[in-house]
Amino acid sequence: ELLEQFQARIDRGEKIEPQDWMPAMYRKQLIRMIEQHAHSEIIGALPEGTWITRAPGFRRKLALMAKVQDEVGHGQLLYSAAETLGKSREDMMNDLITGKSKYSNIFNYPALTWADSAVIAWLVDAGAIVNQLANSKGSYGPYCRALERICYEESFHLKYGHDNVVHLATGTRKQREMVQAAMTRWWPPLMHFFGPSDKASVHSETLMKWKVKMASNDAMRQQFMDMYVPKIWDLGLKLPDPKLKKNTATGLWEYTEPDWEEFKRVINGDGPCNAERLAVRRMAEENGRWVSRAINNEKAEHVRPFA
Amino acid sequence: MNSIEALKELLYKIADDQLIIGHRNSEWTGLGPILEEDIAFSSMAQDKIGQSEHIYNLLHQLGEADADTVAFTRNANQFHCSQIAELPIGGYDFSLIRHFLYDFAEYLRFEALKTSNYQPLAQLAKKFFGEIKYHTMHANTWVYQLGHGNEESNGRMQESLNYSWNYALGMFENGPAEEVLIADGIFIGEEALKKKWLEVIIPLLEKSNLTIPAESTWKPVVGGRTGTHTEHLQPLLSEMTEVYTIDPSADW
Amino acid sequence: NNLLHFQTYEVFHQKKRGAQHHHVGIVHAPNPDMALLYAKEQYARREQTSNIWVVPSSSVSASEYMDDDIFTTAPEKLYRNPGSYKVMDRIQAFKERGMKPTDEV
Amino acid sequence: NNLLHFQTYEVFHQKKRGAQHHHVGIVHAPNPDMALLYAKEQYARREQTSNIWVVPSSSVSASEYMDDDIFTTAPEKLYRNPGSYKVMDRIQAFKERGMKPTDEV
Repeated sequence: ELLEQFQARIDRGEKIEPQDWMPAMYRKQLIRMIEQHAHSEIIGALPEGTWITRAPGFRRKLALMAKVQDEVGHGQLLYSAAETLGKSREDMMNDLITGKSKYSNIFNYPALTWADSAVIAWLVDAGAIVNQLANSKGSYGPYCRALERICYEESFHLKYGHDNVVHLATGTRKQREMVQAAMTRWWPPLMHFFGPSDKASVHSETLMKWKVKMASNDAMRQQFMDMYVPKIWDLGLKLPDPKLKKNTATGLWEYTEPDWEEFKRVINGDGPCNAERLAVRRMAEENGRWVSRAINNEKAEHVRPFA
Repeated sequence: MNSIEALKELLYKIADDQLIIGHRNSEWTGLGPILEEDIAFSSMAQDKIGQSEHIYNLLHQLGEADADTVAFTRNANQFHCSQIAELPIGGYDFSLIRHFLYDFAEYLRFEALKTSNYQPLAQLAKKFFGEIKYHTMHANTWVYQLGHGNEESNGRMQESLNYSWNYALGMFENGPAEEVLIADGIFIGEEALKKKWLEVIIPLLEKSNLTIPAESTWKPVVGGRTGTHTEHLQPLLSEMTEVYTIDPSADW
Repeated sequence: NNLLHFQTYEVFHQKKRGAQHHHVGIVHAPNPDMALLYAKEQYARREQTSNIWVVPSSSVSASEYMDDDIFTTAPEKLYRNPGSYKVMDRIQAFKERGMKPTDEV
Repeated sequence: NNLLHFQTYEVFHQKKRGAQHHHVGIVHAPNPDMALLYAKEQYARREQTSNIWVVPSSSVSASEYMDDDIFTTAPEKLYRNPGSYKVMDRIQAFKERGMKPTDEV
C-alpha cells in the first residue's frame, strides 16, 4: 500500500523528499547513482586541475580555476544530496578511495596537452549536461535541487570549453594540430561515456520506473552526437570513426560499435590513470587528517542533513 | 626616482605578489583537506589572480605592456614579488600560516591605499577590500582553531610560523621608491605598514597560543623586490608559461 | 566513526536586505564560523548576496509532510482569504434595487 | 508571565515538494514540538504548505550585515558567466578565409 502511494506520487510528477517512506531498492539505487556522480565530479577535477598552473593568459587561467572549483563544489552538492539518504560523506569517500565505488570511466585517461583540457571542458561537460538535464526532472527532491544549481553553473563550463576549442581550431597551425590530436584521442572515451546500450545495463529498467534514471544510455548518446558532432565538423575537425554519419531516413547516428571490452577493463581499474587518480585523492585525505583531527569536536552528533 | 617610476615600482610589487601567491595557492585545487576548504582556498586564489590582472592593467595604462605579456613573458629576475609568495605550498600548516601573515599585510596595504592620491589604485583598493577582508577572516579562523586544536596542530603551526617569519618580514623590504611614494601621498611606506601589521597580528597569534620569534633573531629575507629570488620562482614561471610560450603569436 | 568531514549545517541565503532567507543546501564544518565562511564560497559564488544563516542540522525540527491531510485544505477554507469577501457586488445590487430590504423587493 | 520560559524559533516553510524551504517568521514556544504546532497554526493556514522546519533562534549563526562587502565582487567575475563567451564571429571569419590557420593566411 505504501509502495502504491509512493509510485502514485512519482507518476503525478511530485518529488520524493528525505522524510518520505521509500522502497529500500529506491534508496540504494539513488545513493549508488548520486555517489558515482559526486565521485566523477571530484575525480574529474584532477586531469583538468593539472592545467590550472599552465593555463595561457589571465582569461583562461581564471576561467579554468573557476571551472575546477565548480566541479569540487558540484561534488560537495551531490555528496550532500546523497547524505539525506543516510550514507555519510566519510563512508562515500572511503568507498571511492578503496575502489569499491566507481566514477565516470572517462577520467581514467590522461589530459596530455592543453588542447586535451579544452576538449574535456567542452565535450565531457557536454555529455555530463545531457545526463544531468535528464536527471533534473527525476523524482528525488534534494538531487533535483542540487542538479538545478549544477546545470546553471555547467552552462559556463560548456561555453568556456567551446570557446577554448574554437580558439585552437581557428588559430595557428600548431594550435590546430594540437586540438585535432586531442579530438582524435578523446573520441573513443566519449563514445564510452554514456555506458553500454541498455540491454546490457542491469539497472536501467527499475531506475526508469522510479524516475531515478530518465533516459536510456543510447538515447543520451544519440542526443549528444546530434548536438555536438555537427559543431565539431563545422570547425573542420575530423573524428576517428569512418562509419560515423547521421542516417537521415531513421534520424539516428550510425557509428562503429565502441569497444566495450576496453571499457570494462578500464572501469575495473586497468586504465592509464586509475591508480594515479585514487592515489591523489588518498593523499589529499591523509594529508588533511591532522587538520580534521585537530578541530573535530567529538560530541558533534552525526545527523542526516535535511534537504 | 621620479613619481611615475616610483608608482610603477609599487604597482609591480603588489601585482607580482598577488599573481605568484595566487598561483601557488591554486595548486591546492582538488587536493584540499576537506571539500569545503578546497572550494574556499581555490576561490581566494582566484580573487588574488583577478586582483593582479587589474593592477597589471593599471601598469598598461602607464605605458607598460598588456597584462598577459607582462605576466607571461618575464623571467624570475624581472619579478618584484617578495620571496614568501614564491615558496612551494608545502603542508597545509605552512600554506595557512603564509596565508595569515601575507593576507593581513595585504589587508592593511589595501586599507592604506583606499586613500591614495593615485585615484585608479584607490578605487581598486576599495573594490577589492571586501575580498581581502574575507581572506583575513578565513586565515584568522584557521590559525585560531589549529592553534587551539591539539598538541600536534599547535606544534605544526608554531613550526611553520618560525620558518615563515623572516620571509614575511621580507614583504616590507624598503626600496628606492619609498620617499617619493610617501611625499606624493600615494602610499604610507613599508615601515609604517609593517608597524600596523605587527600591532594587528601579534595579539591574534597570542590568542591562538602561538608566539613570534624573539625580535633579536629577526633577519628579514630581502631581495625579492629587486629581482633576487629563491630557486623556486623560475620553475614556477616556466610551468606557468609552458603553453603560452608554445606559440607566443597565438591567441589562446 | 569520528567525523573526518565534520558536522553538517543547513545554509540559508538572502539576496537583498528584507528579502526572505532561502534554504540552499548544507556545508560540513567544524564550527559555525567556518560554516559561514564555507557557505559564502559554496552558495554565494555567483548570485547577489546580502546575508547568510547557518544552523546545525541537529537543531532543525521538521514537521511531517502535510500534503495528504488537513493542511492541504487550508487554501480551500475560503472564508479566511480576504479575496473571498466579494462585498462590492452585494452593495451594488442593494443600490440597484433602491436599497430595499431583500424581503420587500 | 509565562512568556519567560518560552524560547523563540525561526520558522521555515516549503510550499510544495521539490521547492526550497524559506523563512517566514518566528514563533514563541517552550519546546520544538510546540513550536511546530504553533508554526503550523500560524504559517500553514494561509498559504499552501507542504512542510515546516523550526529552529531555535539561538542556534542560528548569521553573517554580519557590516561584512556584506565580502559578497559584492562575486557577480562581477564575468569570466565565469556563460554570457561572456561569444564564438560565432570567430568561426565565421575562419570559414571566410578558407579555414586556413592564422599563420598561413
